[in-house]
Amino acid sequence: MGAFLTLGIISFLYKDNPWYKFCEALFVGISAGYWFCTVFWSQFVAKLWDNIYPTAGQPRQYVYLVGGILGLMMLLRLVPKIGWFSRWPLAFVVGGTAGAYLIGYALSNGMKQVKSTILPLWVSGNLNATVGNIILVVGTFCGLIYFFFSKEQKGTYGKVAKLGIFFLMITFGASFGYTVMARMSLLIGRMDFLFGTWLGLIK
Amino acid sequence: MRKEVPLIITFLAGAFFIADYFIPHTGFSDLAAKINGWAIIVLAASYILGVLNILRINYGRVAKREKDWILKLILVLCMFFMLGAGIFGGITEGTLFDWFFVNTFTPMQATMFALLAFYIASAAFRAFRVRTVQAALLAITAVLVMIGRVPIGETIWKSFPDFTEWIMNVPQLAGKRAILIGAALGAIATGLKVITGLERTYMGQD
Amino acid sequence: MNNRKISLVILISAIWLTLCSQILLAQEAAPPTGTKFDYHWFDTNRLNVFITLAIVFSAILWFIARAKKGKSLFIRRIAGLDAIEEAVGRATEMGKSVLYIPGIHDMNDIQTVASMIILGNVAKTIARYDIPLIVPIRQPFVVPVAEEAVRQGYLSAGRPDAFMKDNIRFISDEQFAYAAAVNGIMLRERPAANLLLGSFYAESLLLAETGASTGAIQVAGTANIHQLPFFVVACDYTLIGEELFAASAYLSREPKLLGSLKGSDLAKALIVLAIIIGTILETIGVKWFTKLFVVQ
Amino acid sequence: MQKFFEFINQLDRRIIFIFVALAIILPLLFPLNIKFTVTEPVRGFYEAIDKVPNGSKVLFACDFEPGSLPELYPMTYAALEQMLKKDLKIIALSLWPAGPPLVEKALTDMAQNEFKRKYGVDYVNLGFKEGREVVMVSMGSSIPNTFPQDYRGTKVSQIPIMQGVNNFKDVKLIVNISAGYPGTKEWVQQVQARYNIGLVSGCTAVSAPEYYPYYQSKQLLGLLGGMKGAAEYEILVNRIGLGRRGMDAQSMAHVIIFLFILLGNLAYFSLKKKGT
Repeated sequence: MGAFLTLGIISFLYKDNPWYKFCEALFVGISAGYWFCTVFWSQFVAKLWDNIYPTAGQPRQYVYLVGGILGLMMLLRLVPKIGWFSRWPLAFVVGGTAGAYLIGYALSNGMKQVKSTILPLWVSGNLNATVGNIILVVGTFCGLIYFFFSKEQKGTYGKVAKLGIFFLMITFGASFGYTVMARMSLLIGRMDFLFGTWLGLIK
Repeated sequence: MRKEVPLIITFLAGAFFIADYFIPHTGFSDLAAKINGWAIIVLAASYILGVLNILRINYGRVAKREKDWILKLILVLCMFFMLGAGIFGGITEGTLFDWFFVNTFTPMQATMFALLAFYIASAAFRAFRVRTVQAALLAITAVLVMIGRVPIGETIWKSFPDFTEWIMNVPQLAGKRAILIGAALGAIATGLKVITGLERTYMGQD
Repeated sequence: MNNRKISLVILISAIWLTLCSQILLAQEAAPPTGTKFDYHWFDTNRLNVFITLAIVFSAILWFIARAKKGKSLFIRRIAGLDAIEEAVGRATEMGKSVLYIPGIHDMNDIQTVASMIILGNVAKTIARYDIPLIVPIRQPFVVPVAEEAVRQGYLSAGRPDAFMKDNIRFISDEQFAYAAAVNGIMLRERPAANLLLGSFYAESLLLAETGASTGAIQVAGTANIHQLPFFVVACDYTLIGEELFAASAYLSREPKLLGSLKGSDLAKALIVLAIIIGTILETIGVKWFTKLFVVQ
Repeated sequence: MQKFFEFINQLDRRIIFIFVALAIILPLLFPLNIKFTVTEPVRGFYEAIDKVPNGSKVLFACDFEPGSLPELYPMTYAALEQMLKKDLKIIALSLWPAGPPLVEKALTDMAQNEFKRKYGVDYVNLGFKEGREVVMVSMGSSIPNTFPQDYRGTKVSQIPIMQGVNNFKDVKLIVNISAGYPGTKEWVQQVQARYNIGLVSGCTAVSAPEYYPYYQSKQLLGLLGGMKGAAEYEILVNRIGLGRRGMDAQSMAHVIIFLFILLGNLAYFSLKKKGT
């Protein structure tokens, strides 16, 4: 069965075909059902039911009913006339997200990166580190210049922005090359399954 | 009620989670955890909408006998089968639900993931033409890092792996930092616009 | 603000505050035994983050206020964003559909929020022509948001009748099942333009390569740095990080939104300045400035 | 030549797919054994196990699940080979729920079938225990209380190898194979730092940079990162496993991609010169 489905998906490389279409339908259907059940038990039941009807000895936490009511409002979408109620839970999730992510980005993407970019441009007795630091600071500087939206990229300023793009291209090239290895490992694992475990051709 | 309430909720929820970061008060953190729980419940409730959406879209196609309607029928039947198995039989190890997961889901998932190896090759072939300086930089760094990471790179030049490490740690990192810092500002601005209600295209206004 | 609005604000704030204070009071009365209960209302270790955010916020809000007053603001052209309009235009000429993939994360990722905002703008453009806008979605919660965004777009273009609910499709929560199904849509419904904007992971290349093989014009954008290389390689235009977030302001051309772009530019200038000053101080051996950016 | 370049320029991507598949399958079937040097962390891993006196007991913590098998199984097998050659007594366990059956398979393949060792006397699989770091700490006070039964349901008090094993003091080394959390980081923080016991780790390529500082501070005596680490280790153990075979396939696949990029560019430039 594993091999049948594996080959069905691989056949997509040749072209779209009924075998792949069948596998796709199976995959989508099964996974949709799978995730619904998983979420039902591990999130809905665990967060709502278990807090309101907890195991003996634990206090009931009715605060979670608010979540339940918001969830119910979501379902009101199905009734056209009062469907607009569902915007309340939408607003709640989107607003909360905006707040939490804003902080997350400010910290890990913003301040931590700025801090690690502030480097001494001269490390005595270590040419390697000196050159490395200079390239890092200049590269980050030029890259940031590229992201300015308020100014046309012309003249000297344009040249700096251009250098910024060059750094971005190096970044993309390097991460592309770096990922090739991990992706190939996965394919090697799959091929080892087909030719070793299944066909027994690899000793 | 239709317009204002959602905006107020957005503002309050957003401001609350920003404040959460700065307030170490244990009572407040507990409250934040509970409010997070609400969000999880709301997200879980939306799965019901998701299943109904799948049904609505596929029902139409099956009923009208559109192209590939049999496949859509298989899709819906598979979904119902898993729903039944999972809700009535439970989802723990050893159940029918778990067996189907391990035997159909896992190999297909692994294979889809492995297809990437082929696509990465064809994408590289098509895109890495040295048309401009930018394209050249992209292609050359990709090739250097790619070769430097495997044993054959070491056979070609002894310090190849070290050089690859250097590329990753210096010029690669520089570009990456610029993107990260820029994205941080973009995310902060978007978040702020959403919280203050300046940006509300995503929410109907009628 | 009229009286009704004001009373609403007061009402909701009251509910909110009562709720908060009730729970807090209950806990203060009886802190759980054996755990340390922190009574501080501000974490002073995080003062630097607070000040930084305050500066960035005021920069953005100040420019927005300026924009509202009608000061004209210059924003340079962003090729990737012009390309979105171009892609939609081409699909219209060919009379084919546009596929909009909003990433695979839930609404609790701000990239998805940004993507929904762009979707609204794209819908507005598309509504003027009679071509379908297909939106396959991986997370069920995104479905209603996408519906609202697209409906709103069609409404502002004066074509609410053209809105097709069935084109906003929930697929499956499973990452690769989603990718398999979207690949199927690309090959069977042959959209002329694929817009991949949002938070993407390993499936990015599966989607972009299949899209490229169908000959569709592709514009992609994400802030997930690991996936950007694949978009750069396989798509016609790529929005890099911040450009994705800038999209809504750029596409809508609304002055107050453009103001926020200016604001974040000012913040960026301050960051660049901080890096320059910091580097100079660090080089001559002064360390305190760097410590301002340490996050606890 | 012109025709060839035109062909390359409009190459069907399915031809590339075939070449990539061949570049992976052929080296798997017919290994080339391309040479490469063994790096310091890998040598450290080997030497740490080598220094343990023959016949002593070691803890084999296998914290992984099916998803990371291509990377982690080769090093699991190679580590078993080295330990069994030295006649070390292996106490295996897992803090990941999906781990025990995978550990059981590796133990059966190596200890039982290849080295003909006896279950319960020379090796044991204690199975999985929920609780992550808590389990680690609790093992510090008593291993038999934390794992009262083995994976097959036998009481630990009736298993010969477990006699005299009470806590971390009674094992000579911890060998951890780690796919993430809980894993090497937690073993270092909860166990190595508190009980000062030798620890080596094999992990996925993604997490190797995160654990490298522990190797530098000697909290880890050795570190294997991903398939490459496994391949280097296999050289030391003198074993040809998926690590080394995989490395050949890896090299070949990378070279094939490189050749295609090169051909693509040659075609592009020669056609551009001719102005077509």
